[in-house]
Amino acid sequence: MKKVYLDHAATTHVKSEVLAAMLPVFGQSFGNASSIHAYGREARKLVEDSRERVAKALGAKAEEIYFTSGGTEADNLALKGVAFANQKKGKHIITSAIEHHAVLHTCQWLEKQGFEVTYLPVDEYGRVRVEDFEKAIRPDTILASIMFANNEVGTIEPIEALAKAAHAHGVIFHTDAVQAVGQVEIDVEKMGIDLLSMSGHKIYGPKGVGVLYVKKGIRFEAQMLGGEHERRHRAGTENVPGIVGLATALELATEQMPQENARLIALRDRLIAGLSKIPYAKLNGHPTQRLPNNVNMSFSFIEGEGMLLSLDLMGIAASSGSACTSGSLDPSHVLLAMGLNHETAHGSLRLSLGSDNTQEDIDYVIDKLPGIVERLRQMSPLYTE
Amino acid sequence: MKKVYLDHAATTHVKSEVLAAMLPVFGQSFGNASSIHAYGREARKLVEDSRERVAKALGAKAEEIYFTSGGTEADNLALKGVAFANQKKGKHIITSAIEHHAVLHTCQWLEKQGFEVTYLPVDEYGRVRVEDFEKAIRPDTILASIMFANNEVGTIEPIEALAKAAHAHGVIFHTDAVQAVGQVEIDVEKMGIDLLSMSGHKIYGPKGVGVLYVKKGIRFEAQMLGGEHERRHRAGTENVPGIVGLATALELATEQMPQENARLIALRDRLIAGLSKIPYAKLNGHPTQRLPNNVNMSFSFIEGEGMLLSLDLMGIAASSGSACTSGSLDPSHVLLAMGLNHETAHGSLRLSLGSDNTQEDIDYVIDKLPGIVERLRQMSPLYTE
Amino acid sequence: MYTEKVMDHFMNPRNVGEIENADGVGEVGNAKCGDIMKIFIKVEDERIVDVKFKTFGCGAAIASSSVATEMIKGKTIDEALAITNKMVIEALGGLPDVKIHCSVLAEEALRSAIEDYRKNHMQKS
Amino acid sequence: MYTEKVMDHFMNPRNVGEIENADGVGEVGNAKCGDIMKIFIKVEDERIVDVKFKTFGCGAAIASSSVATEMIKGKTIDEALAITNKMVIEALGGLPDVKIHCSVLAEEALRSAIEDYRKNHMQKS
Ligand SMILES: Cc1ncc(COP(=O)(O)O)c(C=O)c1O
Ligand SMILES: Cc1ncc(COP(=O)(O)O)c(C=O)c1O
Ligand code: FES
Ligand code: FES
Repeated sequence: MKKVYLDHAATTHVKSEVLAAMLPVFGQSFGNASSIHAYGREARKLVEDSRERVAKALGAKAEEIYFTSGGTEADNLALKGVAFANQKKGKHIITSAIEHHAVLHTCQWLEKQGFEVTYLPVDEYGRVRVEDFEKAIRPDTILASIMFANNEVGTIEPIEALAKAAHAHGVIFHTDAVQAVGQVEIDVEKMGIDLLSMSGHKIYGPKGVGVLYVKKGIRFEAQMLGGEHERRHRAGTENVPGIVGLATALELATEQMPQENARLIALRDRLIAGLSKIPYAKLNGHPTQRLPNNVNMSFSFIEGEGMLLSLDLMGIAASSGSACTSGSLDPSHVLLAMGLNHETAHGSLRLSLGSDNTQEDIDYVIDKLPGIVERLRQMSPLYTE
Repeated sequence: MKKVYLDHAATTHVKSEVLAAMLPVFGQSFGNASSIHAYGREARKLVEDSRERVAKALGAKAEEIYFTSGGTEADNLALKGVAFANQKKGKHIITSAIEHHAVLHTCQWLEKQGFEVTYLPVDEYGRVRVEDFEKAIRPDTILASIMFANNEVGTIEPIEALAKAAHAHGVIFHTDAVQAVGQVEIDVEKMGIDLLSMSGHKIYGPKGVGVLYVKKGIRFEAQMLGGEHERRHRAGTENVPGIVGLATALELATEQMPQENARLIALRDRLIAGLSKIPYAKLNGHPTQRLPNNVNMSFSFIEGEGMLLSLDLMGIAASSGSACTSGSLDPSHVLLAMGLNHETAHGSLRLSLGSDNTQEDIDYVIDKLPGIVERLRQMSPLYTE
Repeated sequence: MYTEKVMDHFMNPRNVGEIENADGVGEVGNAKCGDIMKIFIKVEDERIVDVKFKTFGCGAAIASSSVATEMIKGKTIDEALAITNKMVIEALGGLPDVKIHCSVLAEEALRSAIEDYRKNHMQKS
Repeated sequence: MYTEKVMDHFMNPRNVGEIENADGVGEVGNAKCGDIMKIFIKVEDERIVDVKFKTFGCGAAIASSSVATEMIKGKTIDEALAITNKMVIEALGGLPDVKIHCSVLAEEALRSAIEDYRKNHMQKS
């Protein structure tokens, strides 16, 4: 059966170049980077070289890069770390309603610890309005966290403008760039980003490793306590192969971005055009300010899981904002925040493209989906021809 | 040059069988275990099969196994998680003075959050006395954390007796078994262990993955917040290759333990006997209740780093409890707690054996070390013939 | 995730559709996930001679409706009322824990259709 | 971690030993890490004609003592006093940040030996 993986926003395969860089670090260069002997020094060098490479790709300095176990940990560390280290200045935090749960649930937890959080609304395309952001800033606001690009609908947020507004009021600015890194050019210094989270497994790197960039001078408290790793800001024996893999993946992605983005955008727009021919179809997210790899559409009257199961039987891997496919049973908080009603949110389908997709793949989906939607509509009590 | 790696307590290489199990999970079975399509289901199966295998090796049930990013995170999650979830019952915690920093620094942090911590002393061999432990239990004691085996001196603690004492008073019992797993037979149910931490990279598995076992019914709060992973107790996309690697490594270690322990103990005792011939040498840790792979000796009048550097130049990788080799500049808190004076603690050398060591390696060290010690003593102001 | 039986009923659902002039119609919404299920029954001599369903919901909900309609077709009203969500799950060879509520939806839709029939029936007689 | 020069001075330290009837002896302890350094000097006409050291400490401490003794041998007391830990670090081709204090130990031991010499000298004269 034909296999078409269209869930690159969920995770990506590890590219062969990345795996090749990691392999010798498992069996040969396996030292503990804290050891002073030859094995340890070799591991230390691998870690520090990787740090340099990551820093370079993000426009940061090596000493501003902290390795974590993933995007979730980077978000947790950024928010809790900055909140606790700066709480004497104030206890107000600004974020958006469409953040990833790693940010939202951490914010909710911080509320229980006595912080106040403003969850900014978004427009129908999922964009935070800079005016709203500015209005939300208070004298006791210490931190703002707005994602670089949304993981469900692919909308890119006005990060530079938001960071500028934050700085005008002395507010520290964090962005969850887990989905943006590798698809959007990022220069933390030029863009005024104070903290940035990223993850290895979204950019053809390994799972279980991420990065938190923290601008020099910004104070944040360690969350993982133990040894003296990562300049005492993140304890735990360094995951050297993972770190090497992440750095290699990021470098590759940065290198290939111009051509790959052009290729992805062409495929993306072809897919959107093809699926828009299905009746009662609607594109979710911003038409242009969106990630090159993201297609998110709603098909009224039906529910997402049915689409996923049907697509899966045809070898197509996709995802949905449907409640029925998430552990929580609530339909996508992102789509609801964008003003979609419950039913339309239920019927959303995310197809996220990647390096392995071809035009043939896209055409296969354009060919198969209409029948699937039609069949499910015939079963739906909401649909009347 | 001959290369002899004798720092297996710091980290181990990934065994080829383990790497072989991980390899297909990077490029082919790379799905996100939360996705419902075929790729996701394959990843989910890998994770859940691994959970079963880990559970089996520890005498636990699959639903009692939580995957983390390493031993440090497992310790943090165990202590903070149980402390916060049970603080209504009391705010007193018992631990020992010789725990790993992942436990000690977490306890110190908990003290700042209003918990009270008793740090039990140890005897000259590094053993916690069960009577001390029992005496330390108070009506408001909620949690005790005593390591299974010490990472520096290899002393094995009386875990079963301690767990029994804890349970007699309704105290939850956690053990950091990062060094013990794979070298000591562990059955959490038989031994009455409520929580247990372990790490992949100490048992010939990958870095960046660990396990926290939590007995069913014990309440603990998630520390990493985000998605619904690990039954809502640890957010973050599952590190599937890492998890598969850890499970494979643990299974291998469990299988090979009887023969491998016998082999290691013979090598260990040969090394101890050989090095004991050096004047003013002293074995640290318990003579018999010690890990099969651990040799820790102090050589009076000299400092550890000099030994490590000299050994390193001869291709021998070792470690030391010397202040000069740690980030913190304090000599080993473990050796000091065992009653060693500053200078003797400085002159400690840890040689930790592993699967790749042969008798030839041991004899090489026995041959080389006396000259190194002698040369350093000649430079030492403390040494007078 | 799903058993083969669930997938079979999802892909080849039995009794999809509506019954014009049905003797009973049950429509229930799933408070948990916001899904909707509608069951139509045709009754003759206290026996369900025809049944159809329409469902807006997940694969488990569709499969549950399908199997539930199959189970009650040809049964008397009393026999149909004895059907529980547990029996639906069993007939499907099991459901994931998080999908148990979808089978409850089917049981509820069924009962609601029978209630509706009884209400209409009593009024008529 | 360490430069080649550090490793050279660690493996082949210059001027290890003690001087019997030294004109000045300096012994300092490193409060930070608990290490000890002892420097012995022989002085003729305000010039350091011989110097020896003994060190209980890390590789950087041993290398620092070695290079420092080398630097002052043949120098006048005033010239020796001008030597700072920065110069020691430079002569070693650099030290890791956490090892800076080990070079300070060498500077201190040196000054302490000279002080001791001056004290003895003044008493004699
Ligand atoms: C926007 C965003 N933030 C955070 C995360 C969490 O990253 P990780 O899976 O590496 O924990 C993800 C992906 O799951 C994401 O898409
Ligand atoms: C006893 C003990 N606990 C915890 C840890 C931390 O484990 P990890 O390195 O996986 O974070 C280690 C090893 O560093 C250890 O030896
Ligand atoms: S009907 Fe929504 S989860 Fe099954
Ligand atoms: S003398 Fe102890 S660290 Fe250098």
